[in-house]
Amino acid sequence: MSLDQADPIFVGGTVGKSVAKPDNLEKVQGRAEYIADLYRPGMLHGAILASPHAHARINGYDLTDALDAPGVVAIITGDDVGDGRMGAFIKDEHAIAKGKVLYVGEPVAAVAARTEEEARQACRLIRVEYEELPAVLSPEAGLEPDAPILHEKLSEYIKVFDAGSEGNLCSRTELSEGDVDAAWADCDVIVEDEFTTQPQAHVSMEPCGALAEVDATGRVTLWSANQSVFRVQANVCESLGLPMSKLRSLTPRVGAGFGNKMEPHIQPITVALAMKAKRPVKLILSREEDFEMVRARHPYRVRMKTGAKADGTLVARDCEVLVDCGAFADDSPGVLGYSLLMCGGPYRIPNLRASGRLVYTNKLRFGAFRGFGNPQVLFAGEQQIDQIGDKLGLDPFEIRRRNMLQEGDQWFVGPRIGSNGLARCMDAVEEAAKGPRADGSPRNFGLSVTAHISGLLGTGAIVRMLEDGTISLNTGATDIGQGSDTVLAQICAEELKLPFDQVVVASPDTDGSPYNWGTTASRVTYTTGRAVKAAAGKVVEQAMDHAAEMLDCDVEDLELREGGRIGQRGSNTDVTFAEISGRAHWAVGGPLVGSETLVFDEPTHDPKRAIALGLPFPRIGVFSFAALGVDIDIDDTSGQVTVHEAWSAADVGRAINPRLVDVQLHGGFVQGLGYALYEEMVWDGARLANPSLMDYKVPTARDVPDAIHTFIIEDPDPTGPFGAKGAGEIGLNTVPGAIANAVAKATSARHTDLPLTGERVLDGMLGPDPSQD
Amino acid sequence: MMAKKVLHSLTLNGEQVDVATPSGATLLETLREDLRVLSSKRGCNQGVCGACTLLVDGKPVRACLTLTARCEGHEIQTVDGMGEDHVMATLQRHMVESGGVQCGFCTGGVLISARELLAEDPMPSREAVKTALSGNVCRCTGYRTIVDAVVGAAEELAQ
Amino acid sequence: MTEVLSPETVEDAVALLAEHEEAMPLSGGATLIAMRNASLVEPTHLVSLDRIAALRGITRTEEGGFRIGAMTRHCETAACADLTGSFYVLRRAAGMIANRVVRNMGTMGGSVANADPAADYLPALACCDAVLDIAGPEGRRQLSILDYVEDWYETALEEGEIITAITLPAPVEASSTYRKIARVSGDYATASCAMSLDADGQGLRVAIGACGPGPLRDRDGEAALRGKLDDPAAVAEFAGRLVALADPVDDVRGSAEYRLRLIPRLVTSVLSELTQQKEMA
Amino acid sequence: MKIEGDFEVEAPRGEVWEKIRDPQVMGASIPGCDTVEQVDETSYRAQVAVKVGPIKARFNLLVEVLEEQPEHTILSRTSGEEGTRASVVNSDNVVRLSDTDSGGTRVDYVANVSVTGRLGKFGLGIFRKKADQLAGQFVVNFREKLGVTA
Repeated sequence: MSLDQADPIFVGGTVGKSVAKPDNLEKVQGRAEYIADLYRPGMLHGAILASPHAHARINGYDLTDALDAPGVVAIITGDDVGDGRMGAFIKDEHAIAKGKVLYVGEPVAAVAARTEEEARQACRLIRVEYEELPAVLSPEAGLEPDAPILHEKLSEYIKVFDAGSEGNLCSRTELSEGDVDAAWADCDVIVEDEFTTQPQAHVSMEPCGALAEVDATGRVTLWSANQSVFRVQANVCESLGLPMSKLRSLTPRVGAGFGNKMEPHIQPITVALAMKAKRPVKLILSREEDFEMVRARHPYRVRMKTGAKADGTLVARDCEVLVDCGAFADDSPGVLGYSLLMCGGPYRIPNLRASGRLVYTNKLRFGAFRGFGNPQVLFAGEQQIDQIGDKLGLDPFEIRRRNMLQEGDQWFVGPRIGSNGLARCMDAVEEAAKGPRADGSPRNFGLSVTAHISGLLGTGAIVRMLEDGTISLNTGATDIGQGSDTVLAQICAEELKLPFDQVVVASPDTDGSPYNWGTTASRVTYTTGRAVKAAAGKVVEQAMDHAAEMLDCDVEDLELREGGRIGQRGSNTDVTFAEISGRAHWAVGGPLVGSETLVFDEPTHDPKRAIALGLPFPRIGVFSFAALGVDIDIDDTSGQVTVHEAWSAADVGRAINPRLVDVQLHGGFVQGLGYALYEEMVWDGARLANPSLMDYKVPTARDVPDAIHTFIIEDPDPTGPFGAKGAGEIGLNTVPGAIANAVAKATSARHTDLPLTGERVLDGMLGPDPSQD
Repeated sequence: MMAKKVLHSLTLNGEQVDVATPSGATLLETLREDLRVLSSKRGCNQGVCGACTLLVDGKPVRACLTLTARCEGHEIQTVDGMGEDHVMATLQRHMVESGGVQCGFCTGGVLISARELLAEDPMPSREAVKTALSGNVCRCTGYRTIVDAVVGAAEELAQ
Repeated sequence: MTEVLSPETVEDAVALLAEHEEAMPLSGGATLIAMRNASLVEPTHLVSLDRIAALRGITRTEEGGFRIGAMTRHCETAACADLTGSFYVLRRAAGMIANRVVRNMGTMGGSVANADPAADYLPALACCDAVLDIAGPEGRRQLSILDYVEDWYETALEEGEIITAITLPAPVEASSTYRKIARVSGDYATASCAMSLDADGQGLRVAIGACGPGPLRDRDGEAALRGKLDDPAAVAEFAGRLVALADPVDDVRGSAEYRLRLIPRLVTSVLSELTQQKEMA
Repeated sequence: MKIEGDFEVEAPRGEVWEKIRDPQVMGASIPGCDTVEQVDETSYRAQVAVKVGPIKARFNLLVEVLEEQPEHTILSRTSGEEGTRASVVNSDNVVRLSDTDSGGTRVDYVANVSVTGRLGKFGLGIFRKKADQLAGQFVVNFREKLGVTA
């Protein structure tokens, strides 16, 4: 039996069922089209010349030889783009280096030629005259009084919030509640440390790419690997000075994102090339370029101090972070602000102060990455909770239970918490992990808990009933493989009481889709799901009005029945969606379309309880919760840590599709495992020393334990669609903290630096001096 | 001047295919740029990620490390051309149903590696599945659902 | 652009390499094509060795050892049930190279010729006292694996020479194994240890990988250790001699200090593994 | 990447200084250097071939003396690229001379080297080893030019 004749997979399907994603079929058959798989008539291939310098002025270009090279049609440099600058929070970035280069690997010129090989060869013939400048390679160096300045015109840039930018300081945020300085006197136990975390690469399996084409009127169509067609549109238009109406942004299948494809990569360059070449141009990054010129997770320096009473009650925490921004602001101000909002963890800490600085350096931009600043502060915070517990003789569950946020509490600086399943998450982990291993040996157990938001910014949905009563759903949300199209179709189908397979999801298209900020911030299920549910509800209302007329009764007497029928209560008579839609299309009222737009608009900051300066997200979202327990082994010879067993529980409000939630928890755990144990981007001076999968290693199937147990906890959020909250990031946040706590238990050594390599753990076990072995 | 092309005669998914491809081209380049067979993906071009994995004479190899010139006289199979293969179809169905597919970029390579494993070892342990798939990097799933799919397909095929 | 040439004899291959200045021999391609894809090498000609029948197969030698053709794939070595006792280390190392797919492509000759200090075969072959069969413009010659690596990525292989086979001498009664410390499955070694323990429990052969330009082997130290394997101080002294021979790099896999620290730990731990195996048997 | 080291030669400081400031001597001492061309009083161009295993590179370098304190210290900068083959090298160098007790000269050197482009993607550790190896070879050659051994 071939797959095409297989049993229908999409039978029925409503909220709470693990419907298989429809896109799985074309993916297993090798027929899914990603950006690199698109070809257009007359299409050229692009390649990029990257900067060899960390910081240099560009004094000129000599393109003579490159233009003469075989197959070359067009070349663009900074001279081809205007003064436009793009950026989510601070508009500081040109489409391509203009006037200066700010990091090794930054695009300086791009070539369009008949083949990729010809384009790459031609790049080598471009001569750029540089005047080298001293480089800033760490945030500390960037804050020195005589530091070289990356952005001389920083004060003139457009900023969307009170960033406090100055010199190389990109932004700063300060939040506080209570009186931290006075509170230390009330503490019986105080722990204090400095923690560092490393840069991590996203390593989406699909490298970034784009394809642009200009039509006869000069309007651009742009396909690209992205997490938001709308952010692509905005960034390209801002950086190239195009009216937004002149650019249509689309997306093929996307080979994952994890934050890497949310803000721009090479879309503006590809558009500029296509405009100059007057031919379609496709530009696909190599893996090495994807490492060097897109973005990565921020390295953090976290100074944290936490105090508690003798009974374990937390009294105060002070958290100060210094964050490497890289060359451009990108999402960094948001990451800084968010990590500070989250640095207290899901605990009641009456006196809490968080401050941070984000500093420009001559490295690639750091930006959004699953967790968005939360894993870095959590690595510090969750270790300090354990340290306090250890000092007071309270086990990891107990110290957390005594302090966790309760129903009705507000989060740090003020946001409302809709529902809180943290206690149930901890119960699930504790119950499953209790006792020794199957062979009777004791566990090396570590625990970490977390909260994460889902929400933020604008979203919309359009639900259209087609003539035959089936449904077209259009949200503009990019499905990056995680299954948001499936989840949104489930929400839509549920609201309309239709089988899942009667809802089709339109591909995001800035021409035809309602605005969607993006597939990011664990937000699509919650935010877009709300819009979908409301829009579908409006279609039901319209259908009810038709049905009332068709059945000659009051709307109040009608009920929506399974399978697309509306009937009179207590009677068998009903009308089908097909009959209703036909009537609407051809006779009365017009086609049935329900639409809804919304923006998450509950304020983050409650001025009555907290002081907040430089808060980049004034309206943030609702809270999901999670707990992770790990039981680890440490190799005596090498110090390497492996996970023996893990228990990951997450409160996602309501699992619209439990299997997809489960895969998020597994995938997040394994990506977090790489982050906790060995993934690290290493710089040799200004050069990234390991921009390849040979040298930068991510976990393989053999590095992952079989025994990862997931627990989906459902504590419905009153505002979420069917109670749902986000699940995309929360499974990663807890991994470094839980493993660090387990390592501390197994070796009696606390580690303040990530990743927890065999080398570090062995040093912790034996002391740093090998001659003492 | 276009790069010099060389004519090769290949056997692709059971069919004879003549293709002109740049001399020294890898099979990945030839398949994608000259034949528009797109199921092998370029994830790293270094042989590490596994997204380009395909079968040559029934053995999984990296298309990005294989020269087209060396493939004459050998049987090449790609995932898009294997729908009629009962074992592959069963694996595909289990991948669809178990949630082993997320972004899908690694999926074709994963299926090729799994197909060869089941040819060698029809009832593999989970450990054996992980070993067979250790050269196919997946950044989305955490591997659990993929291993479930391969084990599930093997169990079904054994019945 | 690279032209691919496919000779059918060793002599033709050697002649083609001599004829074209920027020609390189191509065995499995697992490393060389990856380097070419990254523009690290840009040969005008690749002399493909895959049609040369004389480079294939694992055969017994008259002395009771083995001749492993240079084009033998890692998967074939890993699956060769005849490689037992003191040669099991080679099977084990072959099975740990990269991953199953790359093991279908890469060859022993190619790996040895590339002489990556962190690759798995060199320490395993050093532990087996292997000999390389080499063909070149000046004819054929043999070279001990212990004399092969001269410096970082520099070997005794002359311009235009290729490795045709790896010869293992008559086996000794011993058990052997290979242990590798690596960040993830399939990574190059941070440090590795190939060891073979004589059946009488008296003698030991040890080669350490990834801690210098080539494998570390101390035959004088092994002789001095003979008969003292149950004396921890003697083992520690022996391991100390290996540490003194080491010249490890600092890189993304680990610091030089870490590698130095791993050497004695690997020696002790692998020795105890082999000793336990012997006691169980 | 920082490369540092020191060596001693049995020659007086003045003589060592003269040789270090002589592009022809330096050119003949740098391993793989085949042509040296004086540009002006404080700078010269050199072509240097480097080989790491199968990887071969040929750099066109410009060496500029930025600051000097005769017979004591030179600060120089080496910059260059690999023809059309996409690598760029930069190095800031400091060389210091001092007297040894035995009447010879001690030379301390520190270079901060950066290589970007195609060769810049190559592993960190091997570069350092290769650089140390080249530095060792330089010392042997340089001693030879001074007419002293060991």
